[in-house]
Amino acid sequence: MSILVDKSTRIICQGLTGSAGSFHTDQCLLYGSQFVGGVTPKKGGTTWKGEKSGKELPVFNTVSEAVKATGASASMIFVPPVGAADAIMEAADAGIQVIVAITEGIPVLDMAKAKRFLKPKPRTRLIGPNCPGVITPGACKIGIMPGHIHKPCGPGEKGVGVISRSGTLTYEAVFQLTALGLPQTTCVGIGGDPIIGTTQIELLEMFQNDPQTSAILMIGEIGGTAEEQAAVFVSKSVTKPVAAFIAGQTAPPGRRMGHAGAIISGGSGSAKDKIAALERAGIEVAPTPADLGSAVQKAMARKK
Amino acid sequence: MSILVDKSTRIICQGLTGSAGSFHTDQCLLYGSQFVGGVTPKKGGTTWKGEKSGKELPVFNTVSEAVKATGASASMIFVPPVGAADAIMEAADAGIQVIVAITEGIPVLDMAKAKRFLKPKPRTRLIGPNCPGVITPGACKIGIMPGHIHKPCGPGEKGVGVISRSGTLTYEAVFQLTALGLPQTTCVGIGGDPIIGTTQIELLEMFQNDPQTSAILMIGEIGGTAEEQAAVFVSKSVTKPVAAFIAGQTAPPGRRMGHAGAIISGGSGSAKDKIAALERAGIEVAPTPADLGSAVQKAMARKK
Amino acid sequence: MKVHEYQAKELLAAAGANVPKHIVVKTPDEAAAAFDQLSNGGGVVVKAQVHAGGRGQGQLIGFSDKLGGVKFCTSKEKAKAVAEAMLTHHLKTKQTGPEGTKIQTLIVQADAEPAKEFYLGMVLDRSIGVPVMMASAEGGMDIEEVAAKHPEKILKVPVAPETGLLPFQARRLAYELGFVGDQAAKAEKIMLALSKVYRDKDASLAEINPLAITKSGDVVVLDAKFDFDDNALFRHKDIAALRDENEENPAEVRAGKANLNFIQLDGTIGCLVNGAGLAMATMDIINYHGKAHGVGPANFLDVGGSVTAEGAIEGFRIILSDPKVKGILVNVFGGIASCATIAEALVKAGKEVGFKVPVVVRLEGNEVEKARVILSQASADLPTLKTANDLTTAAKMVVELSK
Amino acid sequence: MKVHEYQAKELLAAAGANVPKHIVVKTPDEAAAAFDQLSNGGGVVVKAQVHAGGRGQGQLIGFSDKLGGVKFCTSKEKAKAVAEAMLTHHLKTKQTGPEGTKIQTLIVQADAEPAKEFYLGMVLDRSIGVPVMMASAEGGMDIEEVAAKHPEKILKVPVAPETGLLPFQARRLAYELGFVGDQAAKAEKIMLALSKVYRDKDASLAEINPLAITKSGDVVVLDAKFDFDDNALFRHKDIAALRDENEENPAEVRAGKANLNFIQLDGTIGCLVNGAGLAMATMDIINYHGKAHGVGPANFLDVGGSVTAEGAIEGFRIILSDPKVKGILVNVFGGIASCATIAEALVKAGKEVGFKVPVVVRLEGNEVEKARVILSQASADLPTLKTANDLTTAAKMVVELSK
Repeated sequence: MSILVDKSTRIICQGLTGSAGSFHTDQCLLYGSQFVGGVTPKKGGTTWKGEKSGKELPVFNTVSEAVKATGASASMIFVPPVGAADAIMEAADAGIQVIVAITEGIPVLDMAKAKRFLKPKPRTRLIGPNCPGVITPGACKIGIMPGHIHKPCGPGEKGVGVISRSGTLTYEAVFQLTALGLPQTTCVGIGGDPIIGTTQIELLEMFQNDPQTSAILMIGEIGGTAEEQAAVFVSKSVTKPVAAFIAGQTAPPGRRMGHAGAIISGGSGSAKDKIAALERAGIEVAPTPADLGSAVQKAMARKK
Repeated sequence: MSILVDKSTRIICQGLTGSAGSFHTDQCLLYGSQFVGGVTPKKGGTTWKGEKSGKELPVFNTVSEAVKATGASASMIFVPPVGAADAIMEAADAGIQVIVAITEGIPVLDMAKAKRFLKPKPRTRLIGPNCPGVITPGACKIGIMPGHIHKPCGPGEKGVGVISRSGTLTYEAVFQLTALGLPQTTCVGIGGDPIIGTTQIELLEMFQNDPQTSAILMIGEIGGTAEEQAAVFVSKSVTKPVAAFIAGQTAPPGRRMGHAGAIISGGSGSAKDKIAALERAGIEVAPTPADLGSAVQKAMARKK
Repeated sequence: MKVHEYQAKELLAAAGANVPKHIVVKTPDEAAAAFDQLSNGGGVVVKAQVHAGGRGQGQLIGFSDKLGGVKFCTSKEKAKAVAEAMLTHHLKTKQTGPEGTKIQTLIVQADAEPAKEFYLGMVLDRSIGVPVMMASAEGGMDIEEVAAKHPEKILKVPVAPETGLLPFQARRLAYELGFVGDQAAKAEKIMLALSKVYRDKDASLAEINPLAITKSGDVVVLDAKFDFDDNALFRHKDIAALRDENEENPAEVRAGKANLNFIQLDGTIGCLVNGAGLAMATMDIINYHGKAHGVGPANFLDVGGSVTAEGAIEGFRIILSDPKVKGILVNVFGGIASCATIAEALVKAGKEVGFKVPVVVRLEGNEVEKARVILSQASADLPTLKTANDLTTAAKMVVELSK
Repeated sequence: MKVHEYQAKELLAAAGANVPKHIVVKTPDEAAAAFDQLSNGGGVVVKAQVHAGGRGQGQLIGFSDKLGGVKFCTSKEKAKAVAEAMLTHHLKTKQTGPEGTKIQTLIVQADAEPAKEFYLGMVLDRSIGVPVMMASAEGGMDIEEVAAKHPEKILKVPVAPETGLLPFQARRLAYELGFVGDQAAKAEKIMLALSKVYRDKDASLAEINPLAITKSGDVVVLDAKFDFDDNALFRHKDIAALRDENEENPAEVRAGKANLNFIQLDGTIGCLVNGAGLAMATMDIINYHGKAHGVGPANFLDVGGSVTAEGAIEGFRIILSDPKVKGILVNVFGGIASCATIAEALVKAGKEVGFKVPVVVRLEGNEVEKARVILSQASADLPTLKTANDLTTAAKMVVELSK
């Protein structure tokens, strides 16, 4: 088992023919993901070929056409910022159920509108934007993470679920888990933007309900109060071992945006507050980014 | 029993100090409705006095203040068109549950937005706009209809529920019912605008579920397909006798708005189509506006 | 409120749509000068600017040749002659009635001969409470027939009133219509412009028909029609300024100024009623009892829920200015307003205007007894005034008196 | 991207807000002339236009009298003298650091002495995913203290991004703040203007503090601050043109031009990392191992997920331009990008820029073995370059080498 995506997930790439979309779709195909098509307006009817995988995919003008022709249920979005929120809404409108938005730099108000567009569509789940994507090791990779650092669960083996706001820091975490022999069920980069589709709490719930996941690693950052809310959720609803890390303990508090940023969060959102909240919830907090894997081991040992 | 409003309904008037708001609130008070306050920005803190009723009501600047101070759950809106949709949203936001919008001439796109604003608030019900209002004879009048033409149900007596898109034509209908000795449970003017809050079907369902209502009179007009949809609902879900009238049988079809008006409705919406749909659903259709009361009698006789 | 083709196109162009160049002209000489500017070695199209549709298939009344309101001209002389003809003859189309309509303004438009025609429209869908954009690859004159016979060929997309048509919705429509490549992008831009004008200016109807791919491969708005929400004109002074009263029925313009809702019809019985629903129902009952005698309503007139003496007087004047009218039915249900007040207004109106045809009055509601006394007292002064106690009697009486 | 007070006020005025008259001046003579235009028999306020807050409580460095960045002047001579002082001395406030900031622009503002001060702000509320308008009757300098100690005194209203603040929301806020009568209507107009600029121009922060009732009873924007979403500047050329690079850290401006995300800090260890989260975490681990020795990070630098040779070279140049830097930690996790490519870029950078301080490199991920070979081969040319196999070792090593 795993969450969100698995071997049977049929995927398209929006922005397939752009350089990043093309490169990463090729990489995902090499990893074994089941990409079935791509979308680039004006290029519908052409065929895309992966440089390294050699695989060919049909290109469509719209997601709607692509879904009809391929039966895709997931999409990886590499559309540039100016059109990315529109691409997310297009995917949702066409019935895509897992939308993974890699694009960085989407205007915040565009995302505010896109997120409200998704609200009446509870069966659609957005991951990101500004995220590395989602991977179920050995089964399905939708994103830009290096696949080879991940360790799939063997038959009947349990694994760690990873939730992260950061990109390369997630790779660091997965690398450490793999080095310690801990396989991963699914790793989800939820994105570092102020507005993201799927939050920590939703993923904690999915991992809690996934029988294959035996522990959860959650990597947070300063800003917002998502980690504080997640900590409350963990103490109430998660019985599995949880480890965490908060990046930005030394980030300068002076880089704030006037009064309003501080007022809206009621002065919370600092690394110190977040770590205190996590520890209150019984979560094992890694002291440095070199201790991400060992924190998971400690959390598992504590729950035994 | 009755629907929507009764003796215990606590009502405010938005636009109380304007000439129409003031006159009709006074009339409603004379009828016995329980008005408890009014709203006019800038006039908060003053006291309004009804010219004929002599009753005094506190005036507030916002609906929110009025609700807090008076516990009102219904509002009658006489705000001029430019601010009427905003007033409807304000009422809904402040927790008002029955909003009766009398105002005529609200821009259609304002109403489209207001209706979407109400959508996530299922406990809020809008009647109108551009309607005479709602009356439960002998108990509560919120609107501009002449109260004296209505006949309340006696103790244990059943009555007719009236649903109408028209104003004075409703009075005609009620007048005929009363002349024939048929009391009314509740009469609802749903409004003649392209976008209205509560539709025929919702009210048919309420009357069907109201034990005191023994028959329903529905007065429609040409335009839209609401009557056709209501007819389908009646044939499926209404067991009580239903009579109807469609105004506009001789209205010129040439007064259409280009092609698009015809295309959107697929050519339907004519009086002929509506009457045919109503008759197919077993509804007694009055041939002329002089036969509204007798049509109800016929419908009741048929169901016996 | 309707506007002319050229006004609609200028609004669309300002919102980013690709529109063929045109020059608005009022004289044959201006048309000739415009030919020089726009013909570009080829021809121009001269188009009559009237609100009525069906211009291309119409005919200039009394003009010797077959000529409607749209004509392609390959020479300056021809453009001038066509302009001359249009500006001096009424144009009859299937929407004008037999008397036709006067043409006061033309446009001279750069040639943009269509290779393929599409339909685009935007209107409120009452059943869902939001506007929809409609599009069809079968554009042109026969779009209503397409809608009736092949509704599957009309694509419909609901549009959120807060945001307007979204880019992906326009893209999807463009490809579903069969546009490809850069032409799809151009069509999208036109769709977004249509939605923008509809939303920013409170249109109640917006149509581009045809949206055309030209023989040279461009995508253009070849004809456009807008109708604006009268209730929203208060916040669009620019749109209100586009009103052309020449295109409206003079009686209806006059009624509008008195806040009366009036529509001219073909019958012989004038109606004066309070409330739109009751006014339509009154027309219906006249027709019900009159049709066997060839008698029907001469107008729709809603004087509003609370009739005033001034409104009633102006209403009578407008009704009586129609020489077809042989009788009048007054049907007023006194709600909050007293029937006595209305009776007094009626008597005053009769004295001021003079009732030369039979006027049957049916009043009901508040203080109706008092009203009947007032009317009976005035009967000597107003010999053609009759009263009836119920609607059926009133309708039969006015039919009988005027057949 | 931040803008000056006068720019923020001009945006608000264009959106319908009531703003005191001001004139932008760059010289003492211009200030004197502005006094004549705006003093109206009373005085004017001279205000330094710098992005840093706390101007009123600040002090001009080296100036003899107590004078900050805001001064009420009752004579032309005084206005000129104050302008002269401000334009020739750096201003230190609690937001500038001890070196202060240069003042290049002033406004001379008509007097609008406040009788009561309110706070208005608009910012994204991440927890609900939409902007909120915040308002308090306790405006002025101490608003953050109010927020911390009396959060109930800050009113918050969620704002739909599609429509902006709705009129009834503004009305309700105004009355809840205690405005009455016409002053409430004026406050509403300012709130709607604030929301309009926020939404139309993609602000990330918008503040009016104070919103003031003046002694003469007017309601005005007395000071305003805007920060705009850098990611949306591509569609707001007008806003992008308001950028004042003089107000920004030169190293950060330079980094921005190379698409590097750089923030200057106080420590002595430069960091070059790929990815923002890993960059923050790298700062954290330096601090973790260094703080006992008084050693901390000198900067935040994210060179992006896929490092290029050019980006790395410019990154080193920027880090080394800070004389405080005594050592550098390079921490790169090769994801899709090969570590070998990164190693080559590092060597090239070292040769071009010259590594005069210890540079500890920790690479991990794709093709890391090949990368290690490249680095060891270059060790002769780059004597200060050290490698470490894990993050803890790397952090300890760079702290040790530079303490």
